[in-house]
Amino acid sequence: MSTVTVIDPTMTATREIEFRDALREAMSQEMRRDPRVFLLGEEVAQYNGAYKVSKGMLEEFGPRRIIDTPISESGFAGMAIGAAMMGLRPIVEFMSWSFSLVAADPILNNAPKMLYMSGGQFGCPIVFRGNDGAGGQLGSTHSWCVEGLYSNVPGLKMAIPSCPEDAKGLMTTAIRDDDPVFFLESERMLGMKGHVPEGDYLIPFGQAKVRREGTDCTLVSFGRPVNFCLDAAAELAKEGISCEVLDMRTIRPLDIDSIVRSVRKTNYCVVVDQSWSFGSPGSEVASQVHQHCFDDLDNFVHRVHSADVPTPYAFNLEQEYLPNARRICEAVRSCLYRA
Amino acid sequence: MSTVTVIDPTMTATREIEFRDALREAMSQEMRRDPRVFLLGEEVAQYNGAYKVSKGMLEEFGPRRIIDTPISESGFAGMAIGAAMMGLRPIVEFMSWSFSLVAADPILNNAPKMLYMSGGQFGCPIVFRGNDGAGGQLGSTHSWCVEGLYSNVPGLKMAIPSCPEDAKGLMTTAIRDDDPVFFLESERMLGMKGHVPEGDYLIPFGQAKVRREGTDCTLVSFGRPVNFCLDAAAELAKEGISCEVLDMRTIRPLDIDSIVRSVRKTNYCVVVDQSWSFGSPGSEVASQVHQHCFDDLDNFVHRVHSADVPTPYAFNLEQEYLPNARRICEAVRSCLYRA
Amino acid sequence: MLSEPSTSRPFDVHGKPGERTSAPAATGRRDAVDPALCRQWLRDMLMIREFENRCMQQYQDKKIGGFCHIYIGQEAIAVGCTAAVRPNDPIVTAYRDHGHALARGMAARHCMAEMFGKIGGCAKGKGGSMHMFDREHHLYGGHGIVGAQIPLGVGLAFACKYMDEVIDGQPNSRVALAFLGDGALNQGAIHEAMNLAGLLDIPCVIICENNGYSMGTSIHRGTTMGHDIISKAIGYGIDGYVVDGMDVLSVYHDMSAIVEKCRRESRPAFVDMRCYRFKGHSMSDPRKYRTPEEENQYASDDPIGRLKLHLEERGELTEAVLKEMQKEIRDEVREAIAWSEASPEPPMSELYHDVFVEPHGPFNGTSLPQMLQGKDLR
Amino acid sequence: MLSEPSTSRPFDVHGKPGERTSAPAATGRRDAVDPALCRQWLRDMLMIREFENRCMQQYQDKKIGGFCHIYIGQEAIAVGCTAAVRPNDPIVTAYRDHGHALARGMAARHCMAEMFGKIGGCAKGKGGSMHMFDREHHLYGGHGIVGAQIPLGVGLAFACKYMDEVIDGQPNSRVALAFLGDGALNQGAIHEAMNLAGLLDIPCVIICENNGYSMGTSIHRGTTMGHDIISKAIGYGIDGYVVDGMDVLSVYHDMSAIVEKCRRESRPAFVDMRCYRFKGHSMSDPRKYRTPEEENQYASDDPIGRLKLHLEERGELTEAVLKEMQKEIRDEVREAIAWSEASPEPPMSELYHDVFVEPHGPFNGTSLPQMLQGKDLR
Ligand SMILES: Cc1ncc(C[n+]2csc(CCOP(=O)(O)OP(=O)(O)O)c2C)c(N)n1
Ligand SMILES: Cc1ncc(C[n+]2csc(CCOP(=O)(O)OP(=O)(O)O)c2C)c(N)n1
Ligand SMILES: [Mg+2]
Ligand SMILES: [Mg+2]
Repeated sequence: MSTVTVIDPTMTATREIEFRDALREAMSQEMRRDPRVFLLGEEVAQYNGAYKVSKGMLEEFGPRRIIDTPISESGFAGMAIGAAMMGLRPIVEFMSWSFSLVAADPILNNAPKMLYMSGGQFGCPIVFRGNDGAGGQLGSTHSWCVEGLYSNVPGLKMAIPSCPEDAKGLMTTAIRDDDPVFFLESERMLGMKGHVPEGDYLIPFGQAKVRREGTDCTLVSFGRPVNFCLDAAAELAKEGISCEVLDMRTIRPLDIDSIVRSVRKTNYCVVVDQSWSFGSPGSEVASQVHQHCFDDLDNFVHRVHSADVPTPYAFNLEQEYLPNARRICEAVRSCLYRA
Repeated sequence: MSTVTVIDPTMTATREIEFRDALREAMSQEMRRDPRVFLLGEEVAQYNGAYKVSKGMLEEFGPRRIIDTPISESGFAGMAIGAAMMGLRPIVEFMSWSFSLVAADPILNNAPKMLYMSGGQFGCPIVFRGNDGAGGQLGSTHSWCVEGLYSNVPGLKMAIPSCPEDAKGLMTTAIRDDDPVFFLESERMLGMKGHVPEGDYLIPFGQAKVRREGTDCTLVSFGRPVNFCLDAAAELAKEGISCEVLDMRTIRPLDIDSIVRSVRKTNYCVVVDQSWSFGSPGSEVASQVHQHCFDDLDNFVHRVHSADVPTPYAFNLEQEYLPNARRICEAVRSCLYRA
Repeated sequence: MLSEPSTSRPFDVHGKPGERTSAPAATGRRDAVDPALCRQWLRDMLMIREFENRCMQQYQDKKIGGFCHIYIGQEAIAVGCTAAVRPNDPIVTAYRDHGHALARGMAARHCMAEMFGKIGGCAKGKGGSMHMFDREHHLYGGHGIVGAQIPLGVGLAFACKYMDEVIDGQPNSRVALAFLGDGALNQGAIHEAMNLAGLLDIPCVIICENNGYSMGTSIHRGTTMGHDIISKAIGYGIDGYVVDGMDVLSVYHDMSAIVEKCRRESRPAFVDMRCYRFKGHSMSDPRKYRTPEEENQYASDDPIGRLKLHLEERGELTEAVLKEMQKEIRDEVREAIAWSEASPEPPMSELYHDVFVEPHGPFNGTSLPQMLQGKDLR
Repeated sequence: MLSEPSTSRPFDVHGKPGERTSAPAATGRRDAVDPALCRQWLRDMLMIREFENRCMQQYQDKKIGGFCHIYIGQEAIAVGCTAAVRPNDPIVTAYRDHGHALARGMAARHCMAEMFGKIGGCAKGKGGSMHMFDREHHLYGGHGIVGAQIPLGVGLAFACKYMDEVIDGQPNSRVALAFLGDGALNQGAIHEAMNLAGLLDIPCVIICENNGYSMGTSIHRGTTMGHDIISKAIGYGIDGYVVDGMDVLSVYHDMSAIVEKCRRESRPAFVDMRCYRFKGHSMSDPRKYRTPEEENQYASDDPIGRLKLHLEERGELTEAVLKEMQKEIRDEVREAIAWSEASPEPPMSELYHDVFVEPHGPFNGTSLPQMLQGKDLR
């Protein structure tokens, strides 16, 4: 991270592309500039990726750098970690982060701890990426929000973009980062369109972005629910409630300073986190805001999460299970004593 | 749980035994009363358990019910879950919870979700148990506090005793419970002695115990660090600070009512949780106390955790890394504005 | 029972031409089955076929959400295996599970309603296509994580044996069937499970529905020794068999022999059940990774066609009977769809239901789905 | 290279008597090694033996914490394998790793200081006994989770090949060695890794240090096909070899051939390296699961004794030379202990050091341990 310059994305030409294209652009640009970067995972090559994120990459980079793997998450994650220890910079695609549980040991016990356990000898510059959170009615085993589990672990960084522009900039930063990065995408957002700069640019980790300015309540979120927060903020504006929407962009490191700055202004805070509530990034944010803004808050930090149950398949139940604009609006009103 | 009566442990004869004996007594008593209960894990039978928790059980129950397994945590955890779906009641020993990461998928994706995914058809009455948290200088891969990871997941219960009497009573409850129970022991406590009733008794889940009464500050903890809290409370008493020590006994369900009751009295709260801080049970407790005691707290909930780094091996670093009485005292003083 | 392998077809997704598999393929004794039973199998296979075709429509019409994996082409396996075991032998499978559910006896309406996300579904609409469970018919799911069901299956067989031998003090009477795909061979969990089964003498028959592809990856691109996968079982001291999964008579005969051997000896077995998935992996798969020629060759070897021919050649199936059968099936599936449409969405209280057995906090206990209510499930 | 198996001894923890292994054991060409090299190996093995004996003392004296796994009895393996590869061929192993570290060239002091939890340790005292890392000598750890190092080892070999072939456009020049115990055969991760290695032609030699026990579990109690574990590798299309790990000459010769074949063909291999752990699993193991007779038989077959005999018989080792060697080694280990005692505890700033490469928040970056400072590591 230290040797590269952050190109201002506003300076380069943009065009509207999909979230998946933004991810691919970042990966491809990095693969062009650094031969140590390669991509592996299930169906990433010949099939162009189960969700077409890597479409065309096999053609450009060939089978030595875009590598189809068997359904062996533990094996290929571990293999990539070994390669990273030697200085390569693998990008590991999990078709879904839900399938990373079978690889929990290498990704949690090896990658984030190698530098420490080896006393500084072997780092692990690796990116693990894939779909996180509920897709459309995929049921309980396929709808994990792994930020609820994995963000507890030190030694890793965790990025979770909410829009195509950030997807590209954060991915570029992730690939150039010398530490392991858990990069959480969303199947539901891959088709989202947005203006994305053409050149390469880096979005620094640990810097939240104000996605909407406001004065009455701070909404803190990351990833897909940021968009629900924006919807809710638009809705609430009609009621005369002005929300500031903060997109954390990375969970680890967490830009608590930006949150505190905003809450000192609004005196109210609602955290929206699509993972389960218990011991989640959401509880961490609430706890830290409570700590840093003890004298600033006019109500406790309200939290919106997925329901504390396994993810149901049925459409109506899944909709109610997930954070959504309605539930966010309710939380804000309740927080502001307007319920 | 509904069909059994809670025997008052004070009514039966007690004797001083070790924590490991208490665990074994609960398992043996339950195996005598219910033939569906069996124990499996690495070295549990012929070797009498790596930590002698199951000593003598092979002799009493034979190799069909005390089963040595290969080093295949994912395989034997999954096998036990299958057996539980059919109505058996397996106890799965992980030699250390640190080794459960290779079994994360079956224990998180199957056991706690089977009842839900099957629409109520197949429950999973199973106990997963083993050593949790740092032993003595076991290094980064062997020192997991899995409560920091796994408590995020709905559908499971999590018990974490702090003394031999609770170890037996909670284990009995765990075995009779119809849902999956994650039972977290501590290698460092297995030799701890305490008075334990002879008969069988159940300690209900979700009921905290006041281990020490006090008026100035509420200390909330679970498992091994409860003992550090008691040490700290004794130390602080000398300074005229009266701490109330709450032993949660189960993390899921969490007895928030008892915490709130105590904090309403003391107006100060310190959470001591040996897992990493980010998105942990500790942050959950802090966030919930903040919510329920917003008008009662005279300072923010202070938190004592392991340092946010992989567990170091060196004795001096590991000591500083872990929560300990000194760090708890500092947190309490700071919380009470006496630092 | 087992004889020489049939000669390779021009497209053989399993073996490399000329290479011998380590166990012979199955043939023979095809005439021994009662024609009525054969016709029942034909009916069952036609039922699955019709059900799956209608599923695809319902999916296009957005009545079904999530992933949906179609069993067309593999019907002989679920039907033949079910016929080869006893009704109380437990089975478990992966996400491509509609066929197993129907073959095992689940009513089409409960299977369809599950995919519709309705309360009448086998799992009250909470599981979906990948998670078909049926306690009455000893179906322990439909599981979405590749390979994860194999340790469960070994556990089912373990439990059968434990209940009989340890609790009831009688010889083991049951065998479990655990199905997986060829792509699942590369998940570590199944290797751990095979070792456990081999070591502890667990009567579990592990059936690899080897359709030659895991999503877009042909077996030879993803799996070493793809031409001879039973070599993997041999490393665990488990007997392996190659069975022609495109022929229900072979499946029935070979599986009967294998299952009874496992039951008798209380030992596991591994079956390389060779077949072909006629449709895409799931509903969104354009199948660019294989040629129409290959697909056509296998389509012309349709297991339903084969069985029809077998019956017709022997004069045991008339045009009229077949027509009637097809009509009944169409009606039944149509009725299942209508029933599923009419079944209500699960009430919101279901969100917090079936999380824990005991009610506490927001969790309001558990109960059986409609299809099992009032049934004796011992 | 490979000839017939030697006849079974009365206690044979590996094969069941009378059962043939699927690959022959190694003998022959024992004379071809330069006597000076042989003496160097003797020295290396004696060094490990002395080091481990002193470790046990230091552990008893509570200078060493945590778990400590002693390599005594298996010295021929680390020494012979190291001799058979090039210094820049990467290796990775499990927690029983002192022997590999020393054989690879780590100074005894850095190895010992690591166990003392001192800043002079190879990992600054942050790893401990189970986690010996040495970048200069291409040792990628010491790993505590059973089996987890095998995917890493396959990744090391993958990286070697990628660097040569993809980045530098030249033929692959390196081979990785990945060691595991026999008990680790039952972890799913190693099966996934073997499949990957077989599929992607990865030049990784997977060496199972088959000492017949995983903790208190004999191989036959925990592992199916325990008498013939290379049958597991065969399921991945990987060549398997049985090597006599109690004889450094066999290890050297067989491993040289295996390694060069893998290097040449860019293919993996699997080695059933038969040996015996002379001490308990870790420091707290009373070894009740095996008889003194069995232990004595293996002790009388000591790999160091064997090599000594080999040299003595050929007049290539005099009593005086051996004495001198032993004295030097004793001094060196004693010095290592004194040095480790004197090395300071890691400063508290180390707690937040080496967490991330970049400093941010409380995290203060990373740096190399003492032993590597000023070295050219390219
Ligand atoms: C652990 C895991 N990894 C990846 C997936 C995604 N996935 C679902 S099915 C499938 C292919 C499986 O192929 P196979 O086992 O041959 O079964 P088939 O689809 O042919 O029936 C993949 C990769 C998953 N569900 N679980
Ligand atoms: C995944 C995992 N499970 C369990 C353990 C505990 N454990 C450490 S070593 C060991 C035995 C390993 O035996 P083997 O692989 O034969 O190696 P050896 O000790 O003989 O060198 C066990 C069970 C562990 N470290 N990791
Ligand atoms: Mg397949
Ligand atoms: Mg061993």
